[in-house]
Amino acid sequence: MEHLDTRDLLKLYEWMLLSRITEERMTDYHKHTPLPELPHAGIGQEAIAAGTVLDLRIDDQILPSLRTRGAFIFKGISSRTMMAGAFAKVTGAARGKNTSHHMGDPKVGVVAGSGVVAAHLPIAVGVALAAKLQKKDYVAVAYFGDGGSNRGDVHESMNMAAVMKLGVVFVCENNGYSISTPLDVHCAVRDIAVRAQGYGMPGVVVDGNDVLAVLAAAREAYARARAGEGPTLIECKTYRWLGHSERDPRDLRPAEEIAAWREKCPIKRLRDHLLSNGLADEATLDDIRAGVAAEVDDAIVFAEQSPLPPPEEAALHVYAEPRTDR
Amino acid sequence: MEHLDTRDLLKLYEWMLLSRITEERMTDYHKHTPLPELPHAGIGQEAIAAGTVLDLRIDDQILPSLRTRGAFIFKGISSRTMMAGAFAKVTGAARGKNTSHHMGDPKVGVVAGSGVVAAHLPIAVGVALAAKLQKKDYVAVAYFGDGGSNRGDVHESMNMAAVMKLGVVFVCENNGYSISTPLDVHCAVRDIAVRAQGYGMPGVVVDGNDVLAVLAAAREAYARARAGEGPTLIECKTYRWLGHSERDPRDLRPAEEIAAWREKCPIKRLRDHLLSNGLADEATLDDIRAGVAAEVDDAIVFAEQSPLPPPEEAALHVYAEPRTDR
Amino acid sequence: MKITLREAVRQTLAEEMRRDSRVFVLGEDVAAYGGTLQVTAGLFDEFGPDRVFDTPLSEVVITGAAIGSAMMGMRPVLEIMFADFIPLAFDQILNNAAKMCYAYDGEMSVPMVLRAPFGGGMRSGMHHCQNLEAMFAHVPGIKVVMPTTPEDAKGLLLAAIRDPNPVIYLEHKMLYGARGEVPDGDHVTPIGKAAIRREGRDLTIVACGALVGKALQAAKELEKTGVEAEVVDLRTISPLDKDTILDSVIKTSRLLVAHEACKTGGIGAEIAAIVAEHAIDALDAPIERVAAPDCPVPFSASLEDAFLPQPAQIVAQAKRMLGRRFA
Amino acid sequence: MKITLREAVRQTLAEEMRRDSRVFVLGEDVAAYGGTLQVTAGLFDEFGPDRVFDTPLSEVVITGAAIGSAMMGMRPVLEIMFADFIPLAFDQILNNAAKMCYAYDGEMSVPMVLRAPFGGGMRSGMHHCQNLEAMFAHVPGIKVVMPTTPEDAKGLLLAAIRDPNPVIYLEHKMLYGARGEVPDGDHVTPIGKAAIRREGRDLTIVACGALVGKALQAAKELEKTGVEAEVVDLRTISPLDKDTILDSVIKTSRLLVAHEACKTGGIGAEIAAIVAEHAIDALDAPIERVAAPDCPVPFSASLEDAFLPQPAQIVAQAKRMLGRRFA
Ligand SMILES: Cc1ncc(C[n+]2csc(CCOP(=O)(O)OP(=O)(O)O)c2C)c(N)n1
Ligand SMILES: Cc1ncc(C[n+]2csc(CCOP(=O)(O)OP(=O)(O)O)c2C)c(N)n1
Ligand SMILES: [Mg+2]
Ligand SMILES: [Mg+2]
Repeated sequence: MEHLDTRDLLKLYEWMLLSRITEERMTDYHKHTPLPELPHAGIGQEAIAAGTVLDLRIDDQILPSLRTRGAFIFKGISSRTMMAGAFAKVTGAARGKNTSHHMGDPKVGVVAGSGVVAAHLPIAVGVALAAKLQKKDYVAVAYFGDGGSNRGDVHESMNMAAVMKLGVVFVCENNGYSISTPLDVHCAVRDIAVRAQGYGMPGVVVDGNDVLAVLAAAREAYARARAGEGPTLIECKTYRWLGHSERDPRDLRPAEEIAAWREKCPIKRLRDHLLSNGLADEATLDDIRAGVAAEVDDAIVFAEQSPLPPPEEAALHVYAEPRTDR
Repeated sequence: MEHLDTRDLLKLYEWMLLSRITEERMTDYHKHTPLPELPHAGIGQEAIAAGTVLDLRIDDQILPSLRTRGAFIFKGISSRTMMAGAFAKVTGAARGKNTSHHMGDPKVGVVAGSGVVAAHLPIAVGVALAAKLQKKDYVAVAYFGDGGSNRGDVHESMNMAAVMKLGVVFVCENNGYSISTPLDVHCAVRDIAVRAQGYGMPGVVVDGNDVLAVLAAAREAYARARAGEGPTLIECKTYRWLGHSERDPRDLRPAEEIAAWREKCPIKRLRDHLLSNGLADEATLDDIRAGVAAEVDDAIVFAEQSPLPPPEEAALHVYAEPRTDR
Repeated sequence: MKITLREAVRQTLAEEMRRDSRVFVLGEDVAAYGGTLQVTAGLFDEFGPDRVFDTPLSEVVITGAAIGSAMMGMRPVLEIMFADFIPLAFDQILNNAAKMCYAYDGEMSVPMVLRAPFGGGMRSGMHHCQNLEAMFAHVPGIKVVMPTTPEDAKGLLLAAIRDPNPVIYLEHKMLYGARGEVPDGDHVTPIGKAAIRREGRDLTIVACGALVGKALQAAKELEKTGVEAEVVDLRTISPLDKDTILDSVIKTSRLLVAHEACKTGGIGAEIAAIVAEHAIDALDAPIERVAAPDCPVPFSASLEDAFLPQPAQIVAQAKRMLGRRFA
Repeated sequence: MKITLREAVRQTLAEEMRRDSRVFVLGEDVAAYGGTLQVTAGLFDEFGPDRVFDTPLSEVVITGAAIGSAMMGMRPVLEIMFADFIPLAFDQILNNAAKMCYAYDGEMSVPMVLRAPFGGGMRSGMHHCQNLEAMFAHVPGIKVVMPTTPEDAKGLLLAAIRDPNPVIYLEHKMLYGARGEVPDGDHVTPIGKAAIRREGRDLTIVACGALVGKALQAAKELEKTGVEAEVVDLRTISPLDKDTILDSVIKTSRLLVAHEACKTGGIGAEIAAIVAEHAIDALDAPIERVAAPDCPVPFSASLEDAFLPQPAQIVAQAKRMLGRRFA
């Protein structure tokens, strides 16, 4: 791929590890000391966030799903903030008012999501509409799952974005399940991407565990979006290694299926690529891992040591005060 | 087409005329004495209702749109009831509580609709679900427009019907406009039917002004539905001759476009077919028209002479009383 | 010069669009067609397709698009063709628009306006006539206004567009033709302030929407029997102007609330509750509500007229309340 | 034997499914998975995929499918995973389910049940904790119930399934583990009947959902200071049991309403309004409401605990009310 130097590859590697280790540590932690924020780990799916965020500018806006933990961090939310959010501390999202799952930060281009699956897609359309009306070329990247793809909001959003040629990039993280419900029970087609044709926009299927494939598809989609040519649907085939959440009463997925997908680890895949092409040596990669682990450790300490929000703040900021600056 | 004898053809002819004359009389009437029910005439689109209803049984259920006036009558609602409904008389729909536009009648398999465009499609899914659970083979036929096709309800309904293989036949009356908004402003594809692929169901495009083409497509769709093979989307290309309603402040459509479509009158087309193939003579067809006109005249007199509903009934029947029979 | 409420909305939109380039109008058939009820007629000609445009028939996404664009600094004014369709987008309003500011602990706001015609009297049947304001008033994070005069139509619309929060702006269909003077220039009616439309000492009638006019008719009727009713026009449904309501009730000792929404759970309940909490000692009669029955809006004129609360009911109820005079 | 409320719902579903072959269960992940909160666990094993099945993540169509199948003679019991998602299907409920009977002038009915967990206390954030019952209570044509004991969970569920009208059946998440005896057999709790959970002469506390238990705690606390509070558990939110409420208030002369929904426009407003209309002369104190502030539900424990109405607030408010004793 053009314009992809080793530095970028190492960044992707670092990012995916950061997401992985963050979620591993959260789920481990949760096993002994339940976190207020129930982990819904995206372990195994890290390539999607990494591949789609790499090319983004600070003014581009992402609208992650519950599963897209990495995207928040890659876009610029610090590990400390993220972790403190999961611990529901005052140093976390919105001073403890919001979860880290759905937090937003206008400074880094993360738009707060909704606990209502796929209800952020219409917001993404609005973000891209604003860009168009402001004659700017920032893009809106909206992530959603295969389960969420069946919500009416998705249909309305894709249609409106397509007909108005808005710069929305729809990223479907198709991990084959909506909680316990397999794709073939909730949807009669194998590729969500075919739906793009019904809106007159490109729909592509990529291997969601191949960060370079994701990146290539995202790059093309962003170019289209910035050029005013409209939205793209990128369907990333992937799999979550863990249950839907850490409170999953049962995991009905076949053990062999889980095992087979664990083999397709996106991080290992990039590591192998880096090593076999001589782009990095083991020591470099191990250093990266150590750095990431230290960052996550620090975030956990930070989160643990941060105080809970003061109770008297509970009902503050329901309404915005009139401002003159906007 | 198999199993289509002249009697059926004449019935189609009679039906389309009945719909046409009913709506012509309503709109004419409205010009001098405004009807309580604002006419939204489907004049020019009669072949869709006629072609889709012909093969239906009494236990099949239709869910018409605002524009599918004919379907009500063909399925068994009397002209008198329909007209009295438009006049908001006690002899009309639900003793004057409901409009004729959205009335239902369980005796003849008409399900009451919603004034909320396309909100009846989820109900159609439920009707077909009931058939499946009851191990019966009645079908649900849901009509909607090109504008309505962009509602989220349509997406959710098609997906669920397809994945559960429910006997819903989705009939899209694509007349190219959603009130004043042309198709290319509200939707980036020309054929709504392509969306069927995104749900894994057949989607066909037919000439909606050719009643025989509509009938053929419906016949195939009903066979599939009754066989438990799932839903079909039939897109009927058509055009409404009049404005969106009789209160249209302006009609922005090009005059030549309207004129060109008036040439494609579905009734004239069937008449020509009958005459040129020697299936009927002018006298027979004129007799049919006279009979239909008499029926509509009678309905208007009936509607005029019927009383308004007694005011004390206004708040009755908000809740159903417990019944033992169901 | 007197203009209609419809015209006041239209002119105010135009004025504010001239003043603030971030303001734009979107909705179904709002552009060249001018809106089903012609409220946006002419705007497209003046402002063109970047400022006034038609959307697909997709209430969820158009509401979301208003929210998202507001978050990015625009000032959308969205028309939902009839208020009955707002429930389609209720999740967007309740779970996105209303919660965004809080979800960012005040670091974000959603300065959007959702305009919608509502209310009965046009014989348009149960899906085009509803009064749903009480549901919106139970949603913290949004504001709800309901002008009844052309002057307030302007003043509240300016306030709504300039408010950093999401505002639902409800236009009663039967009031579109109401005429009145409209001040020139920057005439803002503050959100959260009721108006006393008629002073009186015997009884307070708090009303909103179409019931304000009916309450004034009733007050005239009552005047003939020597009863002086004070009529309070809520203007803002959320947040309620408690002070004006309480002051009036403390003065008159009697409260009747009149609204077109069905009685149970209507905004009248909240008003009654506020008074029963803060001014119960001042009351000389039970708090009464004149409202529609708990029933969908019927289609036929004979039924709809029976369904809609009428001045005569207000008069009769007021007389019953005053008959008690047990102060 | 005592069982939990969760178990009572589950067992009752099974019993009614055995009795009536028209009853079936649908929803997201309700089949083999047993529902996110495990309320339908085991039903799939007993009844198989024709009676218990998973749907797509599509709240609108699954609600519509329940309505449509109910109209065709089935008895759907739909689970919406969290009540916060009901607004997605609000149009289906308000404009279809609730209006069908009226739209056919009584010739049609929609015997469906929509079950949903709701309420705060689980630290699940603003989109998974809401108390939206007051909005549903403003919709004529549907009924709304809210059991607080395993016994009523059974009784109200049987009543709901057998009711010819659409019923929203709300299960407070913090009550799933509440234990109690459940009568065998056909134990029906009539819809529209409140229960007096504790008798008292000094003050009436009308509560619903999680606030019933908190009100009982408060009553115990008050007892220590010699105050006897009567605690009324609404059980049914719509239609309200006016008689039980009024009788109690007439007896005690004081009314405090407690609910977890935010205060403005909550069901407490309607209760206050009913009492202010029908029993104002009986009151010796203002009508007070203990409710959540007008605010989304915060995530963090320290904030959520401050947000949720607590027994101490009821106690303090009750004392203030009794301090007035101006009878
Ligand atoms: C509208 C709505 N319905 C249901 C839920 C509960 N829920 C949360 S995640 C989820 C499954 C989502 O599946 P998918 O979209 O495939 O995303 P994944 O979890 O696989 O990443 C469900 C049903 C919700 N949050 N919102
Ligand atoms: C949800 C909703 N939005 C808007 C309207 C107002 N409305 C009624 S018909 C219509 C246009 C429908 O266009 P289409 O679906 O193409 O049907 P047609 O009128 O062309 O037959 C609109 C916008 C409505 N009734 N419901
Ligand atoms: Mg998934
Ligand atoms: Mg059309």
